[in-house]
Amino acid sequence: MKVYKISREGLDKWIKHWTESYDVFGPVEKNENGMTDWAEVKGLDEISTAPGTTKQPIKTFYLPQPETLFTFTSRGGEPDSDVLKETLDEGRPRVLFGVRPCDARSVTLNGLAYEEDPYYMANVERTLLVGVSCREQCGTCFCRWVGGSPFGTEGLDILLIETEQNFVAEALTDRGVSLVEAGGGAREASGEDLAMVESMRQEAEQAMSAMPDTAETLRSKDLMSMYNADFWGGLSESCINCGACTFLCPTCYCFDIQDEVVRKKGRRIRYWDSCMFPLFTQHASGHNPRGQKVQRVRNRFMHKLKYFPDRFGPVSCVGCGRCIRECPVNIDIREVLRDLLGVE
Amino acid sequence: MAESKKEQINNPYMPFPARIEDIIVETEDGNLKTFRLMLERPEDRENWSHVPGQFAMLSLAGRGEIPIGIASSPTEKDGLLFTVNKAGVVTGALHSMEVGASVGVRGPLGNGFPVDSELKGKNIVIIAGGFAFTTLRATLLYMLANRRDYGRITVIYGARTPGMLLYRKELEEWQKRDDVEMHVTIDRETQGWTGLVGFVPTVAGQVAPSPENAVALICGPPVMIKFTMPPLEKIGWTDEQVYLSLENRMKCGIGICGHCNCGPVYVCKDGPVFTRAEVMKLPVEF
Amino acid sequence: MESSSSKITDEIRAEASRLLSSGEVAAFLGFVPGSLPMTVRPFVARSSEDAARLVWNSFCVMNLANYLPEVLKSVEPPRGPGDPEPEGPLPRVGVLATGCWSRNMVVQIQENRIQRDRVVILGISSRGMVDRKKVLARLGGREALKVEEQDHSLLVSGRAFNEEIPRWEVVRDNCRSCVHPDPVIWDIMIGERAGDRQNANRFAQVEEIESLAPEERWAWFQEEISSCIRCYACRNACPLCYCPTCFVDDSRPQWVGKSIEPVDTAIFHILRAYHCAGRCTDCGACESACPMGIRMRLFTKKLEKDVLEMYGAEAGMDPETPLPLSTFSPDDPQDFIVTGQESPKSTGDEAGRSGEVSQS
Amino acid sequence: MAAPKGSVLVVGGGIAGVQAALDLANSGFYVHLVESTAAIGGRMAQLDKTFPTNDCSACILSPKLVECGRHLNINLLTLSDVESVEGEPGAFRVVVRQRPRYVDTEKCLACGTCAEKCPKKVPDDFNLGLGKRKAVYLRFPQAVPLKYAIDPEYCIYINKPGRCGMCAKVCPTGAINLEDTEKKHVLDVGAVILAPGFSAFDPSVLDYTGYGRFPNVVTSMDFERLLSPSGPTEGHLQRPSDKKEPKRIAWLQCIGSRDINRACHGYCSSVCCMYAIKQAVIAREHAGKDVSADIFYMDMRTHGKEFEAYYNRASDEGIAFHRARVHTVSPAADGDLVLRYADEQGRVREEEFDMVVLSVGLELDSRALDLAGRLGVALDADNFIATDTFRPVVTNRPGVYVCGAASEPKDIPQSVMEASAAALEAQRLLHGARWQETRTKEFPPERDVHAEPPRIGVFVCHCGINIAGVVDVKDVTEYAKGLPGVVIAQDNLFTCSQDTIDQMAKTIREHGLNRVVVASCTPRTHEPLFQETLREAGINKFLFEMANIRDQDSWVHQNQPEQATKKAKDLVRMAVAKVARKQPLPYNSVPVFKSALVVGAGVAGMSAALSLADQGFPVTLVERKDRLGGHAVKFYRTWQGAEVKPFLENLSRQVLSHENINVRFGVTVSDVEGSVGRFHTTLSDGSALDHGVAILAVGAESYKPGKGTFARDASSPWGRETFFHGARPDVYTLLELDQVFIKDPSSLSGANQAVFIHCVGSRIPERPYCSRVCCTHAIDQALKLKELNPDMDVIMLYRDIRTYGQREKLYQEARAKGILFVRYDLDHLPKVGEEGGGLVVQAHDPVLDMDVRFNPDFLVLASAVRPRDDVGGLAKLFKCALSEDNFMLEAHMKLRPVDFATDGVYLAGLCHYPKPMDEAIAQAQAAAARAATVLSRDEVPAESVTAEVDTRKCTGCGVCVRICPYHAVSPDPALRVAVVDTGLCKGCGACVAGCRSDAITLKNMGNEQILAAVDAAMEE
Repeated sequence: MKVYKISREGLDKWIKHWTESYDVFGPVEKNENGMTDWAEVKGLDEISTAPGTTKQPIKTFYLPQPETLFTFTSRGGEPDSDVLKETLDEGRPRVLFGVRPCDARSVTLNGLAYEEDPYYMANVERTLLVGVSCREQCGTCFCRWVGGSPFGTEGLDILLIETEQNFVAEALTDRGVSLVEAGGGAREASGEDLAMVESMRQEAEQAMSAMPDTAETLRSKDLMSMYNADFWGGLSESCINCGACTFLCPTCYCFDIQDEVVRKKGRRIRYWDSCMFPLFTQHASGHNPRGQKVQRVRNRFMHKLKYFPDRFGPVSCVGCGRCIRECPVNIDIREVLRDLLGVE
Repeated sequence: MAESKKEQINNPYMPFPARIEDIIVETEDGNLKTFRLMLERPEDRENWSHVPGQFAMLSLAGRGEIPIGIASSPTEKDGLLFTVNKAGVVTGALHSMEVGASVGVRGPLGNGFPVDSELKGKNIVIIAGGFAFTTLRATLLYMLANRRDYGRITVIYGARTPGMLLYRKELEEWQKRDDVEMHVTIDRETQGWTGLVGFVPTVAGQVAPSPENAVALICGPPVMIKFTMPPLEKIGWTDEQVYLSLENRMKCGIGICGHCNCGPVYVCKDGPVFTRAEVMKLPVEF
Repeated sequence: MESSSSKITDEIRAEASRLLSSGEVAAFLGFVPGSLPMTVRPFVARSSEDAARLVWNSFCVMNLANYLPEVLKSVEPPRGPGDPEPEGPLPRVGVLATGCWSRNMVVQIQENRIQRDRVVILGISSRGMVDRKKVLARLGGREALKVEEQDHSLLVSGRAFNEEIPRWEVVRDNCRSCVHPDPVIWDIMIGERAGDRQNANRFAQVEEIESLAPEERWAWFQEEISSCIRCYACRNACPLCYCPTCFVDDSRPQWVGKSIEPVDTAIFHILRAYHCAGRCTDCGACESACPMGIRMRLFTKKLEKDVLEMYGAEAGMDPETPLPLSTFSPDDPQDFIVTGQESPKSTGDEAGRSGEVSQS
Repeated sequence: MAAPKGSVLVVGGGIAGVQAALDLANSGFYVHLVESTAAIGGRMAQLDKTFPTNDCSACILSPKLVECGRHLNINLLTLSDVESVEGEPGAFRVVVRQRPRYVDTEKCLACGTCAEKCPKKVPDDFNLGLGKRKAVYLRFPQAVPLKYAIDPEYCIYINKPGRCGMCAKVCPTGAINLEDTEKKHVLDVGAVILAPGFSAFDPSVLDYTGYGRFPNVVTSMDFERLLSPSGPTEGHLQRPSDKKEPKRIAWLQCIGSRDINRACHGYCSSVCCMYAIKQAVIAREHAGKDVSADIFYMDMRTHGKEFEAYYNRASDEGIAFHRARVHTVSPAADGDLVLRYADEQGRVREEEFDMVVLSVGLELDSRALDLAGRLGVALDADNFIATDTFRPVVTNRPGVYVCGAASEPKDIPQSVMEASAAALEAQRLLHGARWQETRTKEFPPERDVHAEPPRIGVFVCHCGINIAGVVDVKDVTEYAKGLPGVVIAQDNLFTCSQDTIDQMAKTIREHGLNRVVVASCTPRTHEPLFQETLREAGINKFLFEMANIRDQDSWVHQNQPEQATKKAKDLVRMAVAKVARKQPLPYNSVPVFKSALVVGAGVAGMSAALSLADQGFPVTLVERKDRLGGHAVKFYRTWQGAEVKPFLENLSRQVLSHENINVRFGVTVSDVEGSVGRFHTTLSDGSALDHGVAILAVGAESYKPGKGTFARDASSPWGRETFFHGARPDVYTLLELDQVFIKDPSSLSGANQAVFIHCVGSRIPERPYCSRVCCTHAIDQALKLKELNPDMDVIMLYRDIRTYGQREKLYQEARAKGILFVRYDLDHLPKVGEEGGGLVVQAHDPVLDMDVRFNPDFLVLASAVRPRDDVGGLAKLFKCALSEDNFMLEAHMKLRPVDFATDGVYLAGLCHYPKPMDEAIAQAQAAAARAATVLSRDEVPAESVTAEVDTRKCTGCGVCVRICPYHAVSPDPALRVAVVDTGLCKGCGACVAGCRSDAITLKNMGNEQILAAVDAAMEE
């Protein structure tokens, strides 16, 4: 890891330099409601400085909605008929600038499930993440309950920490170092800088409530006793079974596959699906293993907090709080976590 | 980039092109047909290897994919067999296709029956109902081809009517053999039927051999499985000896997309074959 | 000062508790406070202890009618498909209803979703619900950590700020244009009935869009839905959307693509709106549920306007009046069919068809 | 009488003969239909449009012709004449002579090659000589049978054997047989129905018209052909002399009608006023609104249903109506014509026109007169076939019936009604032999194609040059071969020809086809034929789809052959995509309760009930009052002079004593469930009955001005006018005066003066229709008064005298007897006042242009016939509609005058429209005949293309239940989903459109099929 110091103007130049070989995206203010979302940017001034996360997680860059798996034509009898053409996206590399540590972590977590998925991995390959640490905790943040940190570096190539006048840039990977070099104008950070960053990190972490070893505790619990816990019924009763939580969740990655054909030219796409939707599990026969709302609500949380940790280790949640903010009926994953862990 | 090129070759979402070599209408209602498919590229044919009990995605460009159990045994060399029930968009389109048409095959997927490990040396009871016999046909043929590896083989297979039995010609042939014990039954008395009459669970209760050094492979509608267990349990069978094949909705087939999970397991990747003991530890979401 | 909402809350708790403890209802559908400021959570109370948690305030934006069929079913003895209806009266469910929700319940009665004699409706005249997004917009990115409701204002506080917001200014658009705040059916009235509200132009928002040129209107529509993520919160928050297989999920045929291609999103929103034509009460739940801030209410509002103008009908005002688009008359004038100049041959063919019903 | 024959001879293949034949063949009798020309269709086939609906005449007629031509139990004998009828009712022996056609109808494909090569051009008699045809000819494009014939009068070969013979040389199938000879058929039948139709009066005897001398004076029949798209000018309105589009056209009415002096025809021809208005309207549609249309008439007789409205509309649109008789037609420059006439005020006027149309009357032609003579059937004074007032289709010869214009001039619906009535009389005679001589079609068992992938055969039709003249049929056929699922594609000259049909069946079997597409004309006429072919080939008939490449392609893109070919490919591709997704459907049927419900026991209801009961069908006759007879008990006599009372007493006796009739007094219908074949009706007393059909004959009411029901529109002067009716005993309505005639006629003998006011309550804005019966009734009463006291002054204040048909003779008699007719119009209404205790009536005489005053001893009001107020409720119960005037609305005003749109429900009598008793009886019998087509069967076919519910998608919301116009959908309370009764479902699709959840679809017309066709349409 290399640590640099860069001024606000220097950062702006970084972005401008990067746009020569990368598509650069950053959080941009979308409307008067203070909503920010990802958009292509050409300079620092376009980027929102609002605290917290963007409306949508960065999974849109890794699991685009939709993603073409391959294309084909279906002209009977013609030579190219039914020949499938692979469409692994090898577009321009891109930089996501201003990624919050929680979001960055989601790329790594999802990668555990997508290890063998060439499309996802190609997107990982071509996407560089420049993160920004969080100094201010939002009411719905809980990254420190699920193994994250406001200064977390997991998944990032560079972490930016805003100091009084400047930024400290931790280049976390080789790609991060080369980005810094491509940006130019950075000085190596001094010991003083490092110390300041460290104290900021501690201050920020301490300001946040934390729940250590969540994943480990959850892994250690009995699957079926969690599955049969009492609270699922009451919890699910208010759910309306929409997909707002899953679609805005950085670590919900379920998808469906479908063919689309227009005038004999077709493509097979995958697109987001949600285990909240009743048809998600419905068999062609009409039989539905999770036909009840309570089963679906339970599956969403059990997948994140039990099945995923059992399979891969960490919980499949980064604590960004989007699901809490955006749930139309205020289902709050923090309450579920507390219930599962048996803490107040 | 060179690395990603290599990944392309292993792209698990790309079906292998295949051609329909033969179509057999299996049942009297015409809703079940067996398709014999030949992979078109020699290298695909060469690389292909599957275990009985595995499935594959049959893919029709423009229609989609559908997981179908592989009905042919790895020991059969003239293509892959899939017995398909006409139920939805893909199967409906497949049923309207003719010999020579192009399809795609993605697989083999899933785990299959442990024919080369746990099953070896054991007495085998195959219990099947309706059109769930497909992968068990593959299993049976595999075992018949490696007959010495297994003990007694008993097959209990039932359908609603004689006309709804799959692989009727083969059933007759197997019935003639002395190294496999066939019990083919239909639900109700029908003119011209001289074989067994009665539901599979009942017949299983009557003819199932002792559980000693034996395993049972059961495929069929959930209600059949439910009623088959008590008579087996009565004569001492345990859940560890019974293998089932689950049929959850599957999309990616490789344990990512999330559709087929049953608690922590992905039926497509960790299954579809489980022992009943394993299944009993899972939430009832299948 | 005790706000009117807290008075209503007290009355709801008292009535719900009475209904539950007397066994008059098996469950009571209301709200409990949410975990964030300006949120409430729909809640099914099954005991008088539960009833004590109920709350009423300006953030009760989810339409409780949406939950009613499922809650009714949950209190029935379980039965399989094809089993006969159980003997004797089925347990009842209590529910809160404002003007629009009660009209949705009327529609639900007409569409056999609920039975009138199985619901005990606590009617509340709505003062209009607050639009959380409007409050957030006023805060310009500052996070509200506490919001206190008074009769005519909201006291919002956060990190290093306190702000008083006049309530009416942040009331939802649908509530601002509402003319029927009172429930049309109810069993117990909580508080006073306010009477129909005079509203100079309840369709002003729609008229503004109507005044655009077609291509501008289309551009407006596309921009409005551009952020849609197809999570279907709008659909699922709506008591009118209860098809077991929504057209968006149908694969046979596949009416609409599943991802967020603009054409697919447009089809989804257009068809959803049309399915609500003549049935929508402008409760605003769709818009309140939308995580992306899409104003899809304006689409249904346009249809509400059309149905009022063309059929003189408003959804759910009267259980006896059939829904305007759910009737058919063989002698329907069909004057929307445009007949132009036809060639003699085709004229003959068509004319022969009219009136002639095939003899079999 | 010995066991009767189960077959009937019908003479005349016009609309009346065709209808009679169909009704009989569809209720269990074998029919020999004898037609003297080469094709059936009669006069109606020659008409362009029909009033009042402006339907294309050929288009509405041709399905009936096709049905007739294809009917297994109708033996079509064209070019044939009846030579003799011997024997007695139930067992006649008939000799029919069939002239040679010289074309083998089995072989002829109607490809037209013979006519193309025939060197002999002759005047086209179908076009009344206005155009030419060849000596070998097709009578008209939609001819049934669609076979050529050779006209021996002109054929070169026949006249000079050995010469020409070109047709035989070029015929691709060897169908020409120039050595053909006359055939004699001896037929044994049980009854004979005469429907010889009429001839148009030949105006060349009327010198003043200039007909025959001036080319631009044409008859109305000529004009029909000039308007018709299949006529000599292909529908382009041109006058004969110079092919110029006429801009000023005059119609002269009553040419050969109401004219004793010059034409020897005293009667009114009934239809000319309406057809003249229609022609004027259509002419302006063809040639533009700047065409002036002037109609010169005596009385405007628009007395039929919806006629008056048509007249008013024409008048509003600027058609000029002149109440004047044209004196002479003389030539002007450039072929124009000058009309000289006196206007109503007696001023002589001259006006120039481009063209003059003579509205010629109807008469029986010599051929028909000869036939009547040979058969011993009596004629009346006007040389029409004589019938009886109370038995309107019965001739003097037992077992021989007559219908249509042969017994009196009449319009199409009236002819159709009589045709059904004649069929009824024949059935009444022969019901014991029902189904004795009929044949049924047997089909082989159907192959189960369920598991087969689509194997589609495409048959592309040239339709002679109809399609192939525009569309490249070969190219389309080649294209079809490459479409998915298509196994074979063929093109045929005429896919509908018998040999092609046979070949198609063979091809289906040989190639194992399981789906068929025919690209040809229109499913309306030909789908049943092709579907039957599928059945003959052993596959389900619903595995068929038609691509309409004629009506919807070659005909509408005649000048764009390339695009038409492309469109034909598109249509074929769509049909192929659609048929591939079709499934076999069951052939549904509904068992029939073989009994009828008749509502209303007036003359119509009783006649209908008896007509069915006499055939052995049980009838329940429901009457809301406690007596039989309805309004008829108030009538004195019919216009023919027959007293009503004895007839009614006899009729009532028969009804009450009939073993098959159960009369239920004092009840009404309160609820109706079910549909054709199995109605379940609840009566007001709570009792219920099952019945297969229903006939509604609930009558109408007499308008009583004093009752104040007029006051709907107080702004109209008529709105308040009561004429002291109800206030003074010396003011009668017609029916009230009849009561005096019945009870105490002598009380009127002393009166010196009587005044009648016509159109009281009719033809006014509040009630725009003409009540049809009042003119005749009033004049008959006036004559009765003259009988009572020849010195009595009788004054008729009238608007138009509408003594249509032979009723005209009453009018003539009235004038001869000095009855005074004073016309009034809506601007100058008669005023009635009191003066010295007596009445004073003031009117404006338009001829004298001055007011006249009368002091009558009594005043008679010819008041309107109005629909009953409660008729709507009954109609609704049976899912029937009402017209704008609140009379019951028949399924089709022209061709289905006694059917409702609801199958199995029929109407008769005054609830349909005001009509005299003879017409009501005929209509009642017609309704019975139509009902018998259902009751004679054990089951009626039900729709196969029915709605079905996907219970997984159904929410049970009940929208479909409310929407279904046939009450075929009901909720299943246990499953909470909708259930469709396939016996009731008509496949209309209203439920499909209403279902938001996409849970209800029509079989074979679902999303799968339709979207497949749409997707195919979008491909190139």
